[in-house]
Amino acid sequence: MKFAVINFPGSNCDMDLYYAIRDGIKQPVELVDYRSESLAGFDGVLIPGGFSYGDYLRSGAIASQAPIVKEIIRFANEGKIVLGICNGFQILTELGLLPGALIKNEKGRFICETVALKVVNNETAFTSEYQANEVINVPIAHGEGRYYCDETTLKELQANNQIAFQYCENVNGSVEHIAGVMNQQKNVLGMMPHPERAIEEILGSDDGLKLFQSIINYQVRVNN
Amino acid sequence: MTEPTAKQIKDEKLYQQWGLTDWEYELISAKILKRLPNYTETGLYSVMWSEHCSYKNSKKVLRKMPNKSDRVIAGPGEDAGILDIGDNQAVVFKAESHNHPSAVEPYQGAATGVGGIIRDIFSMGAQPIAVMNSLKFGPLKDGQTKHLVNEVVAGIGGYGNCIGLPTVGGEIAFEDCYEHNPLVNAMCVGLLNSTDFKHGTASGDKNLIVYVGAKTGRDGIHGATFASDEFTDTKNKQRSAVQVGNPFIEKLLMDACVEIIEKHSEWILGIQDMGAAGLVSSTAEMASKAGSGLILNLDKVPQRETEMSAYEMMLSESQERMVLCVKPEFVEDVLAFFENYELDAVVIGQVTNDKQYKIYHLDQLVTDIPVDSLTEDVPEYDREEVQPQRMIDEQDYHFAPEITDLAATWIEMLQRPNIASKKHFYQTYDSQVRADTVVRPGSDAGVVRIRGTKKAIAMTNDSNSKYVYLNPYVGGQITVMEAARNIVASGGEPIGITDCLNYGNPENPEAFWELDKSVEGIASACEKINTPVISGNVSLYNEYNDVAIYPSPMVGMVGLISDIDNVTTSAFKDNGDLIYLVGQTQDDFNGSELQMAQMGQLKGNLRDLDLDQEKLNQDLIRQAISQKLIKSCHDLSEGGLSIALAKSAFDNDFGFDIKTKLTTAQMFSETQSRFLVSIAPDKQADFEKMLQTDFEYLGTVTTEPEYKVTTATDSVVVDGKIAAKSWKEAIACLMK
Amino acid sequence: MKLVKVYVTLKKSVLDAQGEAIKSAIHSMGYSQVADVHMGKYFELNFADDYADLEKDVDAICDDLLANPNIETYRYEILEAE
Amino acid sequence: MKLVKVYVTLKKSVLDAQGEAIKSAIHSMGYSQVADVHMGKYFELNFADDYADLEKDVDAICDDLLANPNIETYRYEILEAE
Ligand SMILES: Nc1ncnc2c1ncn2[C@@H]1O[C@H](COP(=O)(O)OP(=O)(O)O)[C@@H](O)[C@H]1O
Ligand SMILES: [Mg+2]
Repeated sequence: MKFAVINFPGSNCDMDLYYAIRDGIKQPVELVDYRSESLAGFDGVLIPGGFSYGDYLRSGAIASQAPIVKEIIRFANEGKIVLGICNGFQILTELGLLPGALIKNEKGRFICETVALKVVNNETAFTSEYQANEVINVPIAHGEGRYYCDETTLKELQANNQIAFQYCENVNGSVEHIAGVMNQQKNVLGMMPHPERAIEEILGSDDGLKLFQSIINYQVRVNN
Repeated sequence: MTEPTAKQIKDEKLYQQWGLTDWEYELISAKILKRLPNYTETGLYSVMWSEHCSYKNSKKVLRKMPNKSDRVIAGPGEDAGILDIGDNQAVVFKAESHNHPSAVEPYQGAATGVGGIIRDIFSMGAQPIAVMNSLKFGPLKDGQTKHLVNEVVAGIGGYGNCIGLPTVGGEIAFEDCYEHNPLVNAMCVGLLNSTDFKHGTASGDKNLIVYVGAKTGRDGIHGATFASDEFTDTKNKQRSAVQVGNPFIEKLLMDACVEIIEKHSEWILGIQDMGAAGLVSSTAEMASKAGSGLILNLDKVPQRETEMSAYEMMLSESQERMVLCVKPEFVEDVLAFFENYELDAVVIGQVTNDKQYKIYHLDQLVTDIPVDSLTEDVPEYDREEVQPQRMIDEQDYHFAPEITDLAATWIEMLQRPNIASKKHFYQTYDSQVRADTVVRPGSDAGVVRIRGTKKAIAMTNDSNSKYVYLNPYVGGQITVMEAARNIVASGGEPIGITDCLNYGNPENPEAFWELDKSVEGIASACEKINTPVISGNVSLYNEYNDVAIYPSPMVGMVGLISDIDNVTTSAFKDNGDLIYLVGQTQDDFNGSELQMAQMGQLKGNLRDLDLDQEKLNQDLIRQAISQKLIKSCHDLSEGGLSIALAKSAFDNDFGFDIKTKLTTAQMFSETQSRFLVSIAPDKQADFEKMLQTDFEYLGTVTTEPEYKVTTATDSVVVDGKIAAKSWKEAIACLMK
Repeated sequence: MKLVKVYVTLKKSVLDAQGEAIKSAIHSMGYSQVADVHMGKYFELNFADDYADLEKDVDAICDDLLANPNIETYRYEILEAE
Repeated sequence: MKLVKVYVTLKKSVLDAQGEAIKSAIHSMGYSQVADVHMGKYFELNFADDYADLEKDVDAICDDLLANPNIETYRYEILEAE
């Protein structure tokens, strides 16, 4: 399965994600420039964390105007796998590919910490390797990670099982402890925690590895 | 504004306002130029001859520091120093102070301090891999100090998080003397994947000078002389000197510079960042080092503001700018390369072979002076020094603490801001970006692995100015050794240091004595453990209304971990493990945190540090770690054994049950050269056999968070949950 | 030249955590009569004078970039730049 | 009730990193006639009606809290709140 890691100016977790794919799950992966106009040949698109355009204006806002996004939207609409992590999640909400928005953390400060997450829905392309309600340890590092959506949207998310991960302890004040959500078709996932930083014991946790393995296994099932 | 004429500058002594003395001005006009310097030229001299750029007061002292070892590839004199770490790889590091800018505008001052030190690393062609910082403030009492702390911490995080470098360590201390003169020191470590590097030089007639990065505005004009200027109430109003950082642009600049040097080394002859005194400092140094001259055309400089004068452009400290020296045949490639990164890049000048520094502005020649006169001809001062009277008066004083309730004192000490957990601050720094951080803030040294190898780099920032205040020489030694113990406790071999020397006014003989003696102390310790000083920075005139800060040298040490399996942390690992204190304990209470707690002031002398004993203990710990005998290791520092024990227990909610020969008071003694270790029970015989030094078996790690301690004089049980809560929440509580 | 001033504010339904924090800071400064604080963004855009359909473009720039319609609203005024 | 609208902007000489980034985004969206973009902050404060020395206090709040005098300037208008 061939992955594209999108590189926006200022993205700074692009290489972390690249290594997670190359060394963690040993799949082909390429960095794709934000000016590129094609995602032909890729099976999955990964939007990395970091500070695209310095997080100026609003996190993810300026990136959502880059040339590559037309392709990302097409890709998502074709039902292919799109994963946005941290700033990638913010970009996906700015693009409208995911509902809601990410606003400043409740306490107003940036938080870097490894937190416990609950796998809410383990029957998706991103989570099938986890047990239902499994608790995993994954680092967060964000200043604007508080998930917000209105009541109606929340009801829809719940009714349609679109919530993938919740914080065990609500670190940033997110609605319903939401740490990661999917679109209706569940081929697009955005999450604030960084699974790509949790793929080796030596870095503190390898609980993120199963997320990437789930994607591979899903693709295998689709192809068969 | 019309610029004053050369004659007006002389007659009205305008140069004095820029920090040049009569004697220096005379030297420039009579001996060097043999004519009166014009407005622009006088400005260039005043900034290049400031302490900040020239080290005219401190050079003589700095020469005392060792800067050679088998590993040194580049030492002081470049943007940063370089040490060989084998396999054709090298580690590059430097620290820099941003004290005065941070006092005036804390967020931007701290942020641009981080940005500046990162540029020093990538201008060597190295990929920055981690940053650290050392901060000192007044006590967390009033709103103003809390605001200052919040803003400085936010500025450091704001820049480091955005550019995407992990902050893996640092320190924050609080003492009265820093209330109006906080210290903000930042360090950056980089990795060079080849032992060739780019010097910051501009050589070869007709080669081109290329400007890259952010546009030039009127930021921080005269920032360099300002940084070397004493602080008083009135100068607090000097607000034009504020520089604003743009970490987004620096991220692009960093990636571009690392890539161009790695992939297109042949295009570039030299590269340097524009730091203090911006364009003039960078270009003059590049030309002078190469023995060349330079012509610059300021009309080509990308400008953010209109109608800037030559003086303003040359001295502007706008951030995120670099200077390159490029061969003409590659200049189109270079410009296109940066354009692809959406960075401004333009040719602004040319190298010559006449050793003159010539600047054109609006088609006029506004400067024509020997380039070496800006960098080489700066006078060096030999300052008067005398031992501070307080040292003589207090020579025989020994602080004797009284502890009536060990448990209460223990909790009280855990809550002291200098000892309490700093997580409230460092959790706002991304410590894991780049996915290489093996040990995050919270243990002894930060550890970053080198991907694709078994190696890792350990790094730490240390200073304990209380000791340096009581005895600069011994305090200087302790500063180095404390850093070394942090590296050793983490499983590393200390290989070199950088420093920030933060002191008061060098024209005050007592302050100069402090500088001189503490540098001698640093030098002797570095020699002992073979850690050359490969880079550093001096910040003098740290005073407020004539009261100086404690002499505050900060040491940034880097260690090599040759096998990542040797990485060791301070946290206890398993129930039943055996706890040992390595090293001898004496009644060392002068300068201790306990003295501050009980007496409210520092007093007395320090005992001499036995460097042989110190080195032996460090070597034994390293040996024990490499033989896999040790499960946790922590160096003893502020608060002594009791604090080290508690901190080792907190992480995994353990307790301990120990019995010691020490008195209750000695539980808080700060005797140097000591480590607290825990080992698996089956390693006891091997461990004790190899430990050819003083040690004491203390007891065991327990599952219940209860601290059972029997000293020579007391027996207590402390509730570990309360201890942990006190330590973890003290700072957040004070910051409310 | 036209000067366009754009004001972006959070929708009433979205919790304004920054506004709340500023309000309590103002109270702790002793100004207890401040009942409510809201924080938003303010932009000044300069446009060339011979602009065809200024309002349409300003709307598009606000909708697509300056404001996030999920959480924010905007208004603007068009002035002659000095 | 009085409504005070406060506008905080960067001083002219200070680098507006966000404004620059927004400007190039607007250009890349195809609106090349936008000559300049500046970004600032906007606050709405509600004050009780019987306020003694409103202007003095608003000045103090702006100086000490809402604006950073090192790099920013502010202006405000006082309106009757609806
Ligand atoms: N305290 C010190 N110890 C060792 N080297 C020092 C010290 N202070 C300055 N240096 C060295 O002197 C050179 C000039 O330093 P500095 O002016 O701070 O660099 P920059 O030009 O980047 O601001 C550097 O190579 C630096 O490493
Ligand atoms: Mg430099």
